[in-house]
Amino acid sequence: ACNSPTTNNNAKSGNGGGGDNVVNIGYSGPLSGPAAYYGERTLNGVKMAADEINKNGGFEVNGKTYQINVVSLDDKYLPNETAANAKRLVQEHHTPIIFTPHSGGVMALQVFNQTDNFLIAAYTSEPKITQTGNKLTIRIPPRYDGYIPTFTDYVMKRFGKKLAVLPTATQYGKDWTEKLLPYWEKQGGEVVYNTSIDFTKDTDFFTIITNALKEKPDVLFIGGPSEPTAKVVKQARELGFKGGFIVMDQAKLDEMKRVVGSYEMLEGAIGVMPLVESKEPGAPQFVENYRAKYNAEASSESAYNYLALYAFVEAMKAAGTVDDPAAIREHMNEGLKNIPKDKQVYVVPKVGDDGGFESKIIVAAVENGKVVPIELKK
Amino acid sequence: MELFIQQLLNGLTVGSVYSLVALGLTLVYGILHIPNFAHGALYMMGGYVTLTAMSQAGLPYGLAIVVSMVAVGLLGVLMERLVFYPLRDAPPLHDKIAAIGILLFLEAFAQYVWGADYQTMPTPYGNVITVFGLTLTVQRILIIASTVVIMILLYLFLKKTFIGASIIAMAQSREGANLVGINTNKVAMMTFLLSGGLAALAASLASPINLVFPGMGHLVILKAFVIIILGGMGSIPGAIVGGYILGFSESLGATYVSNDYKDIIAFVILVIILTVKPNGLFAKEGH
Amino acid sequence: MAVFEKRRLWLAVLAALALAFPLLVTNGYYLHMMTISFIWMIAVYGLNLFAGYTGYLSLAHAGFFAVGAYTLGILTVKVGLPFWWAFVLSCAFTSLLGLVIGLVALRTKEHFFAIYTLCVGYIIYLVIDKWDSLTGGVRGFIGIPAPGDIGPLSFQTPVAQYYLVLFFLLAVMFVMYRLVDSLTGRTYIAIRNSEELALTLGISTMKNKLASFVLSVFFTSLAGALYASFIRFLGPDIAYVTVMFDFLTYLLVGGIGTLAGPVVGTLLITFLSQQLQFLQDYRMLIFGPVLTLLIIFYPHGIAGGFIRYQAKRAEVRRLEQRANRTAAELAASRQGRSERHVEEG
Amino acid sequence: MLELTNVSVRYGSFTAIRDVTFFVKPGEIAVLLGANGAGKSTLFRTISGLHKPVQGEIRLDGERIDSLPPDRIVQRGIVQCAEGRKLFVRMSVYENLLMGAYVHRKDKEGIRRSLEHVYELFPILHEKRNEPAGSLSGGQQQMLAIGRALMSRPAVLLLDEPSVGLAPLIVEQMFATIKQINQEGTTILLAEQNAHAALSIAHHGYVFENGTIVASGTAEELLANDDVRKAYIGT
Amino acid sequence: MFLHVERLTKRFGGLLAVNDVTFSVEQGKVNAIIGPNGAGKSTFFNLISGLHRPTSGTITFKGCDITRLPANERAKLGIARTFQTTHLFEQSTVMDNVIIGHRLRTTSNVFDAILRTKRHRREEQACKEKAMEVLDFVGLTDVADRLVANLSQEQKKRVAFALALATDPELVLLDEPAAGVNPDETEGLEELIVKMVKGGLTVCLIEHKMSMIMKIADRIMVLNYGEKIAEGTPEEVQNNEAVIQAYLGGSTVA
Ligand SMILES: Nc1ncnc2c1ncn2[C@@H]1O[C@H](COP(=O)(O)OP(=O)(O)OP(=O)(O)O)[C@@H](O)[C@H]1O
Ligand SMILES: Nc1ncnc2c1ncn2[C@@H]1O[C@H](COP(=O)(O)OP(=O)(O)OP(=O)(O)O)[C@@H](O)[C@H]1O
Ligand SMILES: [Mg+2]
Ligand SMILES: [Mg+2]
Repeated sequence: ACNSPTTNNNAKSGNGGGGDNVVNIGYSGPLSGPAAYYGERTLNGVKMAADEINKNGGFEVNGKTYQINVVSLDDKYLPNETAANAKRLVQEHHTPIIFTPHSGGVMALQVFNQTDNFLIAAYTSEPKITQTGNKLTIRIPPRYDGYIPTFTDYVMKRFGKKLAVLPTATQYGKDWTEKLLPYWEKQGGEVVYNTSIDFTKDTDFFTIITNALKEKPDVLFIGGPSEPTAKVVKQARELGFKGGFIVMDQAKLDEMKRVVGSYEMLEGAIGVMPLVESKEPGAPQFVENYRAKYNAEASSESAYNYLALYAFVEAMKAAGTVDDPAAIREHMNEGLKNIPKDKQVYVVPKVGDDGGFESKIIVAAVENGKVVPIELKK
Repeated sequence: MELFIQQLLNGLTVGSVYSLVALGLTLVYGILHIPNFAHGALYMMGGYVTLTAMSQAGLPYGLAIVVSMVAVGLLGVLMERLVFYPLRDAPPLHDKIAAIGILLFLEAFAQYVWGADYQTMPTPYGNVITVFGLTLTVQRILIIASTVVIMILLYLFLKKTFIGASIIAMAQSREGANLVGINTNKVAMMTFLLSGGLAALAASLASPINLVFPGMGHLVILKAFVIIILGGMGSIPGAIVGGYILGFSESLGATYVSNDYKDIIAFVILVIILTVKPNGLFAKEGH
Repeated sequence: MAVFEKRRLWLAVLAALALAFPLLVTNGYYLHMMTISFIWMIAVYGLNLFAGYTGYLSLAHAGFFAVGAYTLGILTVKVGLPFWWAFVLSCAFTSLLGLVIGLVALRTKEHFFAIYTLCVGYIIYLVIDKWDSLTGGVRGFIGIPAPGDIGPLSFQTPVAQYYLVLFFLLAVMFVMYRLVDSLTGRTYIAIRNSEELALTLGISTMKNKLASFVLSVFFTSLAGALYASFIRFLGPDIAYVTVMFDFLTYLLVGGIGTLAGPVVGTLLITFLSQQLQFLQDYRMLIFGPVLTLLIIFYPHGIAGGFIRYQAKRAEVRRLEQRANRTAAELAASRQGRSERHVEEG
Repeated sequence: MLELTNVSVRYGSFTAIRDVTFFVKPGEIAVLLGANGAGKSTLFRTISGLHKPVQGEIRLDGERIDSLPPDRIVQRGIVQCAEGRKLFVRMSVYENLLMGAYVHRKDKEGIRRSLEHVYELFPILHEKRNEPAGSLSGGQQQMLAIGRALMSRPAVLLLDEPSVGLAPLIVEQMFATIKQINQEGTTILLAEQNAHAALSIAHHGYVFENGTIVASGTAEELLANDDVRKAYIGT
Repeated sequence: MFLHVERLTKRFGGLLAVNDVTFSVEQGKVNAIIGPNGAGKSTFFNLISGLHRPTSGTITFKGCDITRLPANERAKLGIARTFQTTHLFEQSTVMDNVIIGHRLRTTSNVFDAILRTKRHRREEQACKEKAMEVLDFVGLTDVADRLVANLSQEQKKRVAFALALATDPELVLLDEPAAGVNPDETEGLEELIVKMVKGGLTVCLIEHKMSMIMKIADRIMVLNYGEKIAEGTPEEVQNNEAVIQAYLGGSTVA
């Protein structure tokens, strides 16, 4: 494995960008098949940041101006395809950084990313990926355990102590559940029903919700992609559920509203602050730009990856290199700090000891048909 | 008891959707011996066309369904003409792979045209009805009722009309059908028309309770295959009964055994049935 | 005989090319693609033995592939067995599973068998997906070691792994070659062609089908174990029908029931699918139709088409000879109606 | 009535029928004799539109039919009772017969009459009318196939080796039936190996070898021809 | 007793395809079975060869009760058959077809095949020799490498014979071997059958071609509606009133 590809190489392999110097940024995610919607959203964030940077004349490292070229490859969510894609990105495009939005792919890459020398920008909340001691991995999404006390206290106070657990049947949903339940019980709550919903296999959620509701819960813990999660809310209401919802951070209240029709139905749901309602410095502009560019509502998947690319670019500046992943990794904290104010869709002060972004968390709940911010506990 | 009946109703709803999908699949299988793996894609297209007809052309739900059934039916016909007709003498494996090619294409096509996102299909029948502690929405009643109506119509069509009989005849000997003056090409096209129409109907009925997205066909297709095997390949009553068996086994299995393992239950039932009756429940004797 | 010699020559050239590949191509990406293709090929040979030669389409092979892979993972990581022990045991275990499933599944025929095995495959997938404590469930299985050293041989580098996989591929090809061209292979083909006839000829079809099935599962599990040690991360997806469809595609495009089919098909399709990457989100828009067209216009696959083309040429030559002879005969018989000879070359 | 001019048919590169010309007069029984593989079935399939000739014309009452699809040819009145029977094996005997009347499906009364007629010819079919066709014995299936062909009230009936696998008694009856059908006004083209029986009811005969006609004539002429006797009748 | 069936019955649903038939096959003879279509002749063969299980009755072969034995075991004991509709491995060459016919007399397995053991080589050789021998016997040596699908009807019949012979049988069941074969070639088949019997085989023959039956059959059993209605020498059967009524009709034998 040869490292230090020269800038000449970079320029040669770049197939976009008008400038003389090009940095290729790799991306491998599901762009076809059932998970494509997710892959596209993550990719859109990266691309949007790249386009903005290029439009502003690129960025300067050691006196040279660089343009960014995002090279994206489809991996159909399959780890072996991610590995093949990464090999290709590194060999043919000399990408110092590869974004990938699923833990399977990340783990397949971690087998060789230190020998092949590239940085994994992992959009996955799986804690293990940074616990294994891989030095060239950055975990982008925030840790969700920060949400748990606030969520718990809010719904417990407002609705009661009986919780039925119905999150998505993914690793993410399971991790969430594992973190939430001990805390819920410690606070004197009771878990009356616990299962998961597989949105890739279930046609109808009536069966599951009927079973959950027969235990008379006060609160449902739900989550997954926003739209099917919203369907769960709707069907729960149809079946007569009057209580509140803890909404796992993957689902967004605003997107759910679009499915169920109004915030009324979501009354008593607590989740992350929707990007469109967010008051963070970069958020409104981002939402607007995103809508203009993709004709769709921005989501946190896009926003975090957008933010991450800015952070990487700033880290390259700070490290004075565009092709030494280790140096870039070392300067991530500086990079995060240097993100222009108007690009801070979220505020991420630093990379934590576990190799993940430590975001400032904002929580919101639906009260009387309106989204209101909720004070974070602790 | 109330729970049991509620779950029966839930099973009936899902079972109806499964049956409709399986019917189209079993028709094509029974008549043209094509295991159409692209049937799930037809289902998906059905969802999108109805949605588009409602949102873009402003058609009412019912009319949009009809448009969708015709459009997807024609898509099925196109598939038959362009792909399966040239493959009519090839071994069955070829149909499978060709169908997978179509499936990949249609999913990519939907993603290209409508985007990869989840979309919601509104329905005028969203009202909730509660009787004796049982909850149903009008949409669910609609699903169950229209499935029953469609099944009866299909049965009458196949059993009581000459055109229907010609479909069955062709299922048994394509050349024989030719020799008695049946235009086998027309019958093949009609079969795909029906099959596509049924898929579109199923999708249009089911979408308001779920969502429309490029991968939605995956929700039903594997189960539909299980169903038609369960019922005996090509058997119409088999597809109907199989659909409901699967619907009930899911809802009752999730209630009384384990929600996480309910899919396994359904598949294990199938494996057991096939182990005991290697040709399915409604298999016909003969050699 | 000349044809045979020529084929040997070709095989030698190809083998030499495969051996020299890592020296000729230093691009790690190509090496990676080649290695993973070889792994697929081994699995596809397994499928080919049963679907192509014995005539039963098993759709559970992605499941067996996954069982092989996961068993290796579990035995190395959770049980802590030395790599090669685990390797052998995982193949043995999967084959045993194949034996049990085969005993029941082989009572069904044709499409029923296909869908029966589809369901078995799906059950395997669901079990892997749901049995968190053993398989890691949706989270996946991590920490699988690279193949352990054998004496002075170490398999830590990609090049070494390439040769390891190549070794197994060649071994599988050799076995297939020996098998197909033997009484046992002929027996399988006879079962494919007509089970009833085979039965009345005194062949125990069940025993033979079972042997073929288990061997085919063995090949596939071997591929699975190699996959696990090469990618070193496993997710339930490798048991899913999409992987099964990939296997089938490789086999059919290459040519089912041919010895070269798995190699040709796998190379062609992985190459094609990689080449279409530039289309990104929409590559299936092209790949799907290309696949369908290949099936329509090359129904016997690339290798099968080639064999048929040769056979047809031979047949045409024979027919021409026959026609000439018949003409001569007719002339002769008109002259004197001598005895009729029906002779063929 | 049925007229073939210079018809050639190929399977791939192999020419199964070469330059065949003949004519069947209305109301007559014409018989095609020929060894296995001579091309009789191929010719029949071509007339029925299941194969397209590469050359030549086929006319019915002066109108060209060689480019019509098989179902249209049946509508024109040429019906074949094919080799291998091609029955609908899982449909009952009755349903099979009904399907035979597919082209007259509007004419309920006509169907009833044809049905009666067929049952009269083959009483066993009436007995087994509710059995699936696939469970009949070989000979019964052959009768059903002929019955089904008759149901469409053909103008020209093509019979491809109807006596294959039939008991002598049935063969005898079969030929009597064919003669009777013919006398009721149906033109018949018959392919047979059983040359003696066939010629004894036929008006004209054609001898087929390797895809071409090598001899033809009236039934009497052919019966008297030594070569024909030797090859197709036995001593 | 060579092959003996005792009160054999086979029921398909409500239909008695074979009804209470007791019959013995004489060794070294041509035993013919005739009867109208649907009389149950093929079903009778299916029972003997093991493709169908009898509803009741017993079948003994060389003294052993084989009633419950699967088809492949019966083949090993020496019962071979041909099918009414010629049933061959169409897509293989004649040689490959016939080689498989001798497979039941070999024991080599997968491992022998892979390792090319001595046993495998010996048996492969034996199969080839056997194949050549039977092809020579039926007169097909010159088409050994042709695909079966490309053969003429009569040649296919001969391949079916060869296939049956390759199993080293003692009893050969032939189901309408001459159907669809012209008179000239039928004679050839007759000669072949006679040759088989001369070689020590026992033949059981179903045929509708009475000329052939009368010429070569030593004994005839007549079935009608599943029941045995007559049995005897050709002369006896030919003049049997019941047989004429049910089967032969008024025609002199053609
Ligand atoms: N589908 C086919 N493909 C290639 N060759 C064929 C096909 N069908 C028939 N043939 C060949 O065409 C020739 C004529 O066959 P055909 O079936 O017409 O003969 P036939 O006179 O009806 O014989 P038989 O008495 O056996 O029915 C034969 O040599 C046969 O092998
Ligand atoms: N698998 C089966 N299922 C149901 N009925 C059957 C089956 N096989 C045969 N039969 C019936 O059994 C009877 C005897 O059939 P079989 O085939 O033995 O007659 P056959 O004497 O061989 O007649 P042919 O000379 O016409 O071949 C027939 O009435 C037939 O319909
Ligand atoms: Mg013919
Ligand atoms: Mg018979």
